Amino acid sequence: MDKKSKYNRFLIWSVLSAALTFAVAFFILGYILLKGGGMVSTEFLLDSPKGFPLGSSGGIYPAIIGSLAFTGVACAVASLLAISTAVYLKFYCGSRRLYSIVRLVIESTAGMPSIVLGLFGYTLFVLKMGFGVSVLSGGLVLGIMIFPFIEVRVEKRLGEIEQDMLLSSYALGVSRYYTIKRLVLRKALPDIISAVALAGGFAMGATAPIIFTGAVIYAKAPESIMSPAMALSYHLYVLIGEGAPTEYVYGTATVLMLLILAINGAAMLFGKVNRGE
Amino acid sequence: MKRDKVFEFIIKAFTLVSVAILGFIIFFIGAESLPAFRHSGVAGFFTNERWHPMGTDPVLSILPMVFATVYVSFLAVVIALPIGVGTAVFLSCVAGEAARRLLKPFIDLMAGLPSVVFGFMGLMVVVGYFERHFSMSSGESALAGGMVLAIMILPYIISTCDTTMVGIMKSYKTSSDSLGVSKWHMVRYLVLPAASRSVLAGAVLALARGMGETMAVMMVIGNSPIFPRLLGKCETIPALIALEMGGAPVGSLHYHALFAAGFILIIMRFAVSMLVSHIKKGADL
Amino acid sequence: SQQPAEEASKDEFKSQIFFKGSSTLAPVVSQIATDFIDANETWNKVSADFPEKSIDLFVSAGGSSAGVKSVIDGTSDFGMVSREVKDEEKEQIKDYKEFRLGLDVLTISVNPENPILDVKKNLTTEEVMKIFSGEYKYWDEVAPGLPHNEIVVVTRDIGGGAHQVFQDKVMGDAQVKAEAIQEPSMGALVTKIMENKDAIGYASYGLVNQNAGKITPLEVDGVAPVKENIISGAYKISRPLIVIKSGELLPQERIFVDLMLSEEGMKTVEKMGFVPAK
Amino acid sequence: MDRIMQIKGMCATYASKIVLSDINVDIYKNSITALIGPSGCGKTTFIKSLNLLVEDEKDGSVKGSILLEGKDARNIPREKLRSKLGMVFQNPAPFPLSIKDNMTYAPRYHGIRDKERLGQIAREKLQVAGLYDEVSHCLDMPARKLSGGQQQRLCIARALTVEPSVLLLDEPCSALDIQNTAKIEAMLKELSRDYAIVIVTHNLAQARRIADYTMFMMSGELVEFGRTSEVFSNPKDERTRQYIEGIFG
Amino acid sequence: MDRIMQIKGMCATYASKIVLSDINVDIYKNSITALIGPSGCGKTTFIKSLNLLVEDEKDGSVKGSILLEGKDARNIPREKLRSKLGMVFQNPAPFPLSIKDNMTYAPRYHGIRDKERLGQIAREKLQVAGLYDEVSHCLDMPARKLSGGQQQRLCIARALTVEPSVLLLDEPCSALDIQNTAKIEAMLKELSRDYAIVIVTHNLAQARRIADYTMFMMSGELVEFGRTSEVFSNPKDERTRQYIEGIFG
Ligand SMILES: Nc1ncnc2c1ncn2[C@@H]1O[C@H](COP(=O)(O)OP(=O)(O)OP(=O)(O)O)[C@@H](O)[C@H]1O
Ligand SMILES: Nc1ncnc2c1ncn2[C@@H]1O[C@H](COP(=O)(O)OP(=O)(O)OP(=O)(O)O)[C@@H](O)[C@H]1O
Ligand SMILES: [Mg+2]
Ligand SMILES: [Mg+2]
Repeated sequence: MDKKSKYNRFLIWSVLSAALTFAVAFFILGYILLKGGGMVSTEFLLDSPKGFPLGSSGGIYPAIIGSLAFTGVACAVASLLAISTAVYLKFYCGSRRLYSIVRLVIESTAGMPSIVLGLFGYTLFVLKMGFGVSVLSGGLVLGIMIFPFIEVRVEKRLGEIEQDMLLSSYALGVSRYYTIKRLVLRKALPDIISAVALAGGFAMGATAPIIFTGAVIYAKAPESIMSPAMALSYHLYVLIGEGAPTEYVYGTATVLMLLILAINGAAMLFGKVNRGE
Repeated sequence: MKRDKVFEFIIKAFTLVSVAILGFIIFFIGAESLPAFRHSGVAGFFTNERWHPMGTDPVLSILPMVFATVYVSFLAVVIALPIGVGTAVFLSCVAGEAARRLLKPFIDLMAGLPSVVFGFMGLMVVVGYFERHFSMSSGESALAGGMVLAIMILPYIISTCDTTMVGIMKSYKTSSDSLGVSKWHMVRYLVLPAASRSVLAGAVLALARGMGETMAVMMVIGNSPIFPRLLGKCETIPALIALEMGGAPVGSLHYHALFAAGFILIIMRFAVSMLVSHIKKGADL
Repeated sequence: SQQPAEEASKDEFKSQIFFKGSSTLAPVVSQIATDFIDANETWNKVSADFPEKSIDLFVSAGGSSAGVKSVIDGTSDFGMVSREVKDEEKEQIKDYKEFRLGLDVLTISVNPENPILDVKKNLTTEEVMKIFSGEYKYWDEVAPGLPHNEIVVVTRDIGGGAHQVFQDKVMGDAQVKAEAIQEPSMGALVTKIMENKDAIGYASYGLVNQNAGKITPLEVDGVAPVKENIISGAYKISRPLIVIKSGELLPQERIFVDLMLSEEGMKTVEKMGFVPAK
Repeated sequence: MDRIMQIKGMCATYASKIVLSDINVDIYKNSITALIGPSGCGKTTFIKSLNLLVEDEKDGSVKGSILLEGKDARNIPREKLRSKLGMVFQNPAPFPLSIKDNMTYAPRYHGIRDKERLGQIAREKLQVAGLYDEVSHCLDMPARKLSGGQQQRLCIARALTVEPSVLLLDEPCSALDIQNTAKIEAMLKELSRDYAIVIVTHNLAQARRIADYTMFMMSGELVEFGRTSEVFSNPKDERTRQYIEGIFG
Repeated sequence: MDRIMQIKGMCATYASKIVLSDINVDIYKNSITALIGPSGCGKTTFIKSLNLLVEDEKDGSVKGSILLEGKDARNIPREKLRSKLGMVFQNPAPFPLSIKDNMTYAPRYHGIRDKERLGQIAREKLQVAGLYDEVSHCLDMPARKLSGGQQQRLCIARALTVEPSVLLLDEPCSALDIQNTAKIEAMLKELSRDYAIVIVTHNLAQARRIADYTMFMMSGELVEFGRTSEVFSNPKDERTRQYIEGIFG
């Protein structure tokens, strides 16, 4: 049929795109997993880096804990601020001027080279606020880095909430807070959580912002957020720079990948449970 | 009710804090770049000379890097946008619920991979391929940067578009079906136009990310401060900053000049989003 | 100073020592530190005067200048620098102290498959300068008989410590050509040379040793970059590896610095491929 | 009879588009006011302006004075204003919650926590709206699964849960069958003993049946307002006459 | 008169919930069939079953035989089936596109590329639905900004663009004022010369005015089907009588 063939190119386009995307994704993931999957053992996961140069034997336990700590701080801070900002802009901000100013500030800082963010964090958190080189400082910088990322997504999602539903709720004389709590969040929460999880992965993979503010080449697993820590991403960077055995490079990358996968998986599960209830 | 006021106060306070921090970043970078601007004037950054921030007679022109930043990130968006939107269409309109649920996590996973890994693989695969097959003396090039960056921003484009497209499918599939048109007609004339905002938002987000991406790009473009050509080397502003920041003595002109480069990047990003919001207004639905 | 650890030192034992700076030196220091921690675990095992507190030695990179800056700002206890510390920098540091761990040498290295190795193992400083400045564009201009391939010049970031050394000792007033590839780390630079037959770059002596066989250094002005020549100072293109500090050392810091300067520490320096100070 | 609302010089605009211009009208206690007029004339906007809901919409703004029980609506906290003015929308939009949660949504906000009490309110209001028998066995079903008319009735019941003193209804019976319409009409008549009711309707017969007052609007203007019997039997404005005669024409 | 559709033993279920059971009825060419019945009895489901839309919904399924022009509906490609059976939903849902794009959406699918021609179709069908004059100056406005009644008329106009041979209308006039209702009724009368029309309505007067046949449903069963005059004047089933008398009761 003529009609069918007319749209064949769309079918071809979308299938080819998807094929390409997933081919690339599987290639990268598969490549890393193939080369690094064999490394993943309890010893590798639970031991400290050893060997010569450092990291060419032993494990990456402190880096795993460090990465989780950095990411945890970053997500906690960024999601709190970003969700608040998005909610404020969508539901409370009355003035168009204010709105465009805030948007402007957010847009200008989104995609800031992370190295510059790192220097900024060094000045503000490490020096001025006296947090020192620590998980806290590094986490805060990562938080700033993912803030626009979360904010933009959450705001977009909130914008997709049906206007009619909001108006119906307001018309019942309930406050915005109540509407947000009972209707808006209920609808948007799964997507908000997945945005935060995605951002968490992004933060976990970032290197430049923490070089100046929190990451060190070697440390034990951090016991407080005031001490510096190793991080998987930075460890990876160091390993590559030092020319460590490739299986350790890929092994570290594999663990990083699995962690990110786990975070996203947990977010999805949470979203599903939340939607289902 | 009291709780409302408290809630409003809290989120207002958080918004203020966020804006204050972000504003402070801009201020910080602005302040740190001031000595450099004072040294050679804003125009001094855009002359057709070489970047040479040290020595007795420093020249701070970053015109080639400005072009390279735009060039590489646009290249990436141009490569990634059709593929990303196509994949989003596939996920939301072609793949069933089960397939979607299976495939989507890979997209998220890709978004989370550290840029070092992309850079490393870009170096091994893309750059290596160019050297072997295009008889280029060295494979580092704007195209390699664009391709690596395209892969990195792909997940962002896909996930922004996908959410919206799924929503449209859910709301209008029945109405569309009842008009007796095929799914592909719906994709072409309903899903894509109605999602155009999201596509645009995705592209902007991706472009923003692209212009700021440091590590991966730096590893594959060769970092030569010359005007970009598709198969030639070039150097983006983030790469410039990342490369030289470690070696620039604090407080030196070089140091301030790097901040000035960062400031110019902010202005560029700002210009792009202004441009886009302008387009968006024009295409308003 | 803002460093919380330092504040604590007044009344309490400071169990943390923080190093920051040159990414060339960082692996060396962190290697020594790791060995030290593994051997002792807690300070009281180092010396009976110390309390039973775990040894926390942190090493973080970021560049030589960042190392100097952190010492000026007081955000680290020691700075690691892989170039000479400038006078204006020294002025900003109260009670400046420095400890020389060793020397790094920049070798002019090429890919082992490069035919130049059969034709011409030695380059003059002038030739090196011409290659890097772009005056020689193709290999056959360097020596007849070489292929007409473009010379791929690989450098570290212009402005970084390594490049400054190269600039001073080789280039003089000439500039490296704009088309050169700038690599963010020595590792990347060496990798590039290992992968590209037409590449030439100034690889760190340490990394050349670590990758022996995969990358080959040339002689410069007839002097080969080997240990004797480096120690004697015959091979010119070198830079120092320094640890700096502001103010008096705490006893525990003194112990660690002594360890770095000891024979054992020097062995590590050498093992990492650098030339030890002693 | 007493005026519960007085509207003077009310204008409503969306961005630069003027949708209502200079409306002057009073709403009386214990009576039903029908609002009729051609599609697109601004009826929905009118009732959305009364509780200032238009101002919550994008680019929407309301000008002029609106007095509720003698007080300027702008000086009453929005939430109070809106729980005094119950509203039912033209297209029923149940919340994406269960039927029961739709019904207890507002009462919970107003501080009722007791499960018993909440259940009782839900039951009672659903009965008033004639829905209880149909849904009593599936109160936990998502409300979006109800049929169009059931959704409509649910929204009416929901609006009653805030115990308003004025009820604003936008074509509440359009999706209802004849029996439910009759029920709702009876209910409105009943409620009008205590409340003021404004009802938008396209069904002129319905307006005649139940309304005490009728206002006729056209392209954003109030053309005529008066006792229903007079407006229908003896319209003052030519446009009103033509519109009403449209029934038979 | 000729039958265009024959429905035999049709059942419709959502998951385990039986919404329609054993419906047997014929739809005649060149005539209007009114579908009446209490809210929630399955009217919407009935017309959604005719073009098998129920099967595209979650957990929905249709059993029994449906013949369109003698052919089993299941053997007709879905797209063809649906462009033969034009449908307008109870709650108007214009696409999030401009008014014009809503109107040209389906024609484009059927291969019309010419701008002129597309514009002409849009104009023509909007005129039929009585919307053209109101929107002619803003055809590029998002359709979502129209008033409720305008959206309804837009959806009717949109359904006409596929040139169906059967029109299924779910309460098409519920959001329309009297004049537009009259226009639509006239239009339906006009269309019924060429098409078969099924119209769900709560307005029994409307059914009497325009329908040739009337079917009365209750809790998912077809209670009565016959010529409108007969069903209204002389219902065979007691339940029908009671329902119809509801008008006056
Ligand atoms: N998707 C669904 N899932 C479960 N039940 C449904 C679904 N859609 C409709 N129903 C139920 O099927 C019954 C018939 O619904 P239908 O929409 O056909 O009624 P209707 O006759 O059109 O009513 P109204 O006149 O109120 O629109 C109702 O009880 C409704 O709750
Ligand atoms: N958000 C909006 N933005 C722009 N125009 C709007 C908006 N809402 C309504 N309008 C316009 O205002 C006019 C009045 O709309 P309103 O919904 O009040 O009409 P109505 O009298 O309720 O009509 P109906 O009987 O068809 O529901 C219409 O022309 C409509 O297109
Ligand atoms: Mg309306
Ligand atoms: Mg229905």
